[in-house]
Amino acid sequence: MVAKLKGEYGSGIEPLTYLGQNYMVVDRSLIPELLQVLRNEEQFDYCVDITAVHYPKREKQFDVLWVLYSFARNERIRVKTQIGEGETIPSSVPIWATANWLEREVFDMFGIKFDGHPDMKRILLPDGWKGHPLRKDYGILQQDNEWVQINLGIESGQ
Amino acid sequence: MHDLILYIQSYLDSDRTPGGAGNVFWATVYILLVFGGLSVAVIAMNWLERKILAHMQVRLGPMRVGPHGLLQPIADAIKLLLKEDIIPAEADKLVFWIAPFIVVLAAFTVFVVVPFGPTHAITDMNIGILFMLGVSSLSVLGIVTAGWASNSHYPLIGALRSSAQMVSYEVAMGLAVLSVILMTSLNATGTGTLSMIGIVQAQLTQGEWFIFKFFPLGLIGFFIFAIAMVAETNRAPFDLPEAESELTAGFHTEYSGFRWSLFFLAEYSAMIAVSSIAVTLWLGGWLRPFPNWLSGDRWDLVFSLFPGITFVLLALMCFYNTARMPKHPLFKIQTIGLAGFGAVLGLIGLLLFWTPVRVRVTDIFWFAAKVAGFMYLYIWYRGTFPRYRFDQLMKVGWKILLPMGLALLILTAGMGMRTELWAQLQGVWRGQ
Amino acid sequence: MNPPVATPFFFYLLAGTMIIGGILVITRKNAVHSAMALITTLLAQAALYLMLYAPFVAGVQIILYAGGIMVLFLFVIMLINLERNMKERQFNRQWLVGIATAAALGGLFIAVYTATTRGKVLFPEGRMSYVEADNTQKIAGLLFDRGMGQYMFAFEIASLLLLVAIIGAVVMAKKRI
Amino acid sequence: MSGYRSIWGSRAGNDHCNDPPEIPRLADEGARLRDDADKKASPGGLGTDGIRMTDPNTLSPLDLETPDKTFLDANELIINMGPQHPATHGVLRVILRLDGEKVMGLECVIGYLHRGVEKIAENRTYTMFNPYVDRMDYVAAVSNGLGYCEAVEKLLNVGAPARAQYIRVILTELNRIASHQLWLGTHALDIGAITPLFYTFRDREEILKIFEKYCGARLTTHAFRIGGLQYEAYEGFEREVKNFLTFFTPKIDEYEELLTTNRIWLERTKGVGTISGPDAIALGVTGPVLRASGVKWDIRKAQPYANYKNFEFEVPTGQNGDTYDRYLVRIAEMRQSCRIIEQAVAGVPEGPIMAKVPKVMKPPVGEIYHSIEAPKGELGYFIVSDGSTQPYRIRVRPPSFVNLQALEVMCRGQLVADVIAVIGTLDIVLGEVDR
Repeated sequence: MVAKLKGEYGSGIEPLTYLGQNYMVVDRSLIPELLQVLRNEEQFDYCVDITAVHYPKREKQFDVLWVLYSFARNERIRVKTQIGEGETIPSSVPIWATANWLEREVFDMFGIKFDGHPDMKRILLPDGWKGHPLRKDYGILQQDNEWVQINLGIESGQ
Repeated sequence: MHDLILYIQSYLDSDRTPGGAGNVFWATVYILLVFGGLSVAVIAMNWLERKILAHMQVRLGPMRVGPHGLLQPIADAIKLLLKEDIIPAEADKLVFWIAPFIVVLAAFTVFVVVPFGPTHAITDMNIGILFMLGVSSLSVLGIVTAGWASNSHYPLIGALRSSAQMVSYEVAMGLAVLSVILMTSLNATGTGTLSMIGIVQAQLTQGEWFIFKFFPLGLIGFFIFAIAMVAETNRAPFDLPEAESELTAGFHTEYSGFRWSLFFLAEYSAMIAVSSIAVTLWLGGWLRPFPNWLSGDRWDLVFSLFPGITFVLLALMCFYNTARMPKHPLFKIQTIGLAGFGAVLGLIGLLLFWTPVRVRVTDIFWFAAKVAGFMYLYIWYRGTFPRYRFDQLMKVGWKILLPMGLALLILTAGMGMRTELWAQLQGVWRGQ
Repeated sequence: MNPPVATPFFFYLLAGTMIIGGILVITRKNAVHSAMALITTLLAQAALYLMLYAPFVAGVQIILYAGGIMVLFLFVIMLINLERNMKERQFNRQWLVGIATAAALGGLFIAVYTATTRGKVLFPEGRMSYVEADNTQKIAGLLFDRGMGQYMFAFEIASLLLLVAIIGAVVMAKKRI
Repeated sequence: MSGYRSIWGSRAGNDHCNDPPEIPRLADEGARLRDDADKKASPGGLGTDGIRMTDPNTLSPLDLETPDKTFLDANELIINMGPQHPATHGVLRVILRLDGEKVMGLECVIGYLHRGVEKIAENRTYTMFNPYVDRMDYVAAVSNGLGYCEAVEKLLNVGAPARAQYIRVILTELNRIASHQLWLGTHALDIGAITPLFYTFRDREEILKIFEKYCGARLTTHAFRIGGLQYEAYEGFEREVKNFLTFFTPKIDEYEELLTTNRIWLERTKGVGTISGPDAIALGVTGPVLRASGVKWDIRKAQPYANYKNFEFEVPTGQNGDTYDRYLVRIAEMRQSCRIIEQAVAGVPEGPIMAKVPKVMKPPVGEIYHSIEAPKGELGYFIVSDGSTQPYRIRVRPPSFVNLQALEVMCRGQLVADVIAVIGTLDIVLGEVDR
């Protein structure tokens, strides 16, 4: 499968294996098409998880990951791409309905916007919150004190 | 003094109810007795429900306040009275204030006609059963207005549910009641009665409780009523108006303290009221069980000993549990309390063996025992059944109970007139 | 032995309750308050029936009007738009006509009473000696008895009318059956 | 029902759901899901097991007919359920859009219990983070711990010794039973049956006693360590587990007696909250909810972890994907867990309980995704290591969070009472949803 995809998309895809787990690093531009192909042709019909990792020192700061599973092949695969600060990425809600909340959580935690998502807003943090906590530059004790003061009426949440 | 005793005696041996005799003083005494007894019954019911339900659910229930939690209902009552009485700011204050009183008034007023014995009723109305059904149906007004006046989502949904539910089940209930009224007319004169005392006396003269009449028609009628009455009192599995998992507490979500306790009081007295209707209509009211099989003076005597025996047994149970109490100084007061309670019960039991008391109390005892059976059923339902969904509840009411009730009414009428119908049929056949 | 309950005191009390209740029904802006007043009126009316030694009619009045119909009234009132009613003008200009009609009707009643009692007293003296105990049976007799039942047909026609109304309501509420 | 809004709209002025929130529409999704379902008429299966698909045309909850508009349903009622509500199992807030009592749409508002577990992980060493995972799905803390420990072990490339594996399986399966018991009790309570709650809690107590005796804690156990176990099984552990099995197996029948054939229970659960297999897969639903929809997929079988491949057990599935099937599947899973425990207790080998792991763990640079079959579904840990003592990023794939997403699809067109039943049947733990 990987070879076929590699043949099709060329240098945009870099298939890798670590500790027996397959994943591929994919160019940002190939993402929408590749996910569609994986879903429809390679039977990866179950989107396990969508998440992101923040590397503040890199030029393209974020890794966005899709963990996919195929019931038919009993196989997992991870698709990984890199995007920069402020860049958006096409939403996969039309491909997997489950992506809805998962993408919202990525947005909430990292501030990565997904184009075409039906309801791109925060999910775990309150709507008016400032900052995206899972970024590396967001301190562990940091809070949106302004929000806390306005909404909870206390000086600080600490 | 002697005159006074004679005066009292004349009422104790009277063959009429105080209302029937038109004696305002004795009617007042009876009203106080009935309502006092009712309040005690509700308190006892509160404790019993918690205890019985607890034992069904492998727990102990109230154990702290008094021996075996006997004083728990009193503690609760005090707590409720002392609690802050909150009226929501956006509520319709007048209606919010009135609603619980409507419910309590309706629930208590029905007891005017409940016959605890041939003369032990406040009054015997000519339209007794109609009065009971009518007045108990007024309590839904209180529930609806309570839900509306709270001006909140959950109470309103609860109120809408309860009004739809009670109106629906009243129909089936009424049909079941009608079949009994048809049965009362099976006598020489051919006229039935709506009077509660009259209905029991009809069962006495016909020598048969109406639950066994025209088997299985009486039984079916009883079952329709038994289902409808649970729905009518908003109890599990029909407790949708106050379904705590959906509507937090339904129509009384916004009520607290004293007003809430009024709803509580009304619910339990309504349960007792509808149970007394069922007992009166189908289970022979105050009549003792097995009147035909175990008949005769000797058996009458044996059965009249039951009240005393029951109380003595309860007292013995108390003493047994007193003996099982932990022998620790901390439990001293509790042990003494339980023993004292047992002693009181035992004394009451002994008093009930005394002939003048025994004769006058037997009726009340059997009536109360039958009602208590229903109360146990209520608790049992609650411990066993999940809750119906609203559309299913309506389906049961309109699509199952109502057609059954109609068929039952027609069949009962047919059975009652079977000789006439048969004669007419024969006439038609011969005429041809 | 049996002291009469139907004393003038009770009559005036109930009649007063009814009139006050009736006035409240049409003057309250809040429809739920109106409904509560109407319930009071209906209950007072049931009590008046009791005073007339017609307990069956009184019972039916409670069970049907106060217990059944008013519950449905309240049910509907809760669903309609109360806010608009509160803002709307409550009376239109026909109130003059209404008062005139009411006055004329009242005058007619008084005229008939005084004419029939020849100006002596408004109320008949003494009371009728109906037996309370068989009131229900009497009504049943009037309706269904083979010999003296006169109102069977009218009764059945009324029930047919209700049936038609029920079917009409179902058809109107539910387009597809 | 018109007029609801008018009453609420102005008179309930300070109610916080005064402004109708925007409720996301799944309509276009629905059309797509149905297309998929049609396309996948005969989907591939897992070898011989296969996926038993339900007929998507009859069971998809997404193709609801729109009711005829009458003068009564001009307006809809927006009602707010939670975060303080007796039946939302914690601090879940659900905003319901009702037509009468019929649910036209709903939106979940979550995050009231958000504690930033993933952020905490980045500031703790691998060992220090271990107790935190117990606080996510606090009902199934042992399963959480198993998933985390195995993920880190994989990253370190060490394996727990055989004895540790067996004890882990025993404790995890006990925990699965405990979790299902808690679910059953609360679910039944939501539907109005109050008694099962006390029965299940009585029996869950026995499991908690074993946990307590083993590691000193009852709820958040922190039972496992990276590389194996810290504590040797206590004296009489195997005997007590066996005793528990003989005690517990008849109790399952007791639960079933109360509910399985109860008419009201059947009416309340059959055909309620139905979700078809394809819909469930598309929505990423896992665990008993997925299996009840006819998809025979259990990670313990599909991609065995720990030593589950040593044990014989079946994967129970349902057919209709309704609340009743989910109930049956979970009941059957309790029996299967008993089976696994029975085999495991019989075969616990002697030997060490801890593998050789360094005191200061520094996994090589790399990333790993490891998932286990938690009582609620697929619980996954995605760990990125940068070679230091602290994980660079830990992502937890929470089953409750993803399953909760299916709530809207399952509830649309049902009644308010069914929403309660469906929230119960999804078996969510808010600690895990919000993390």
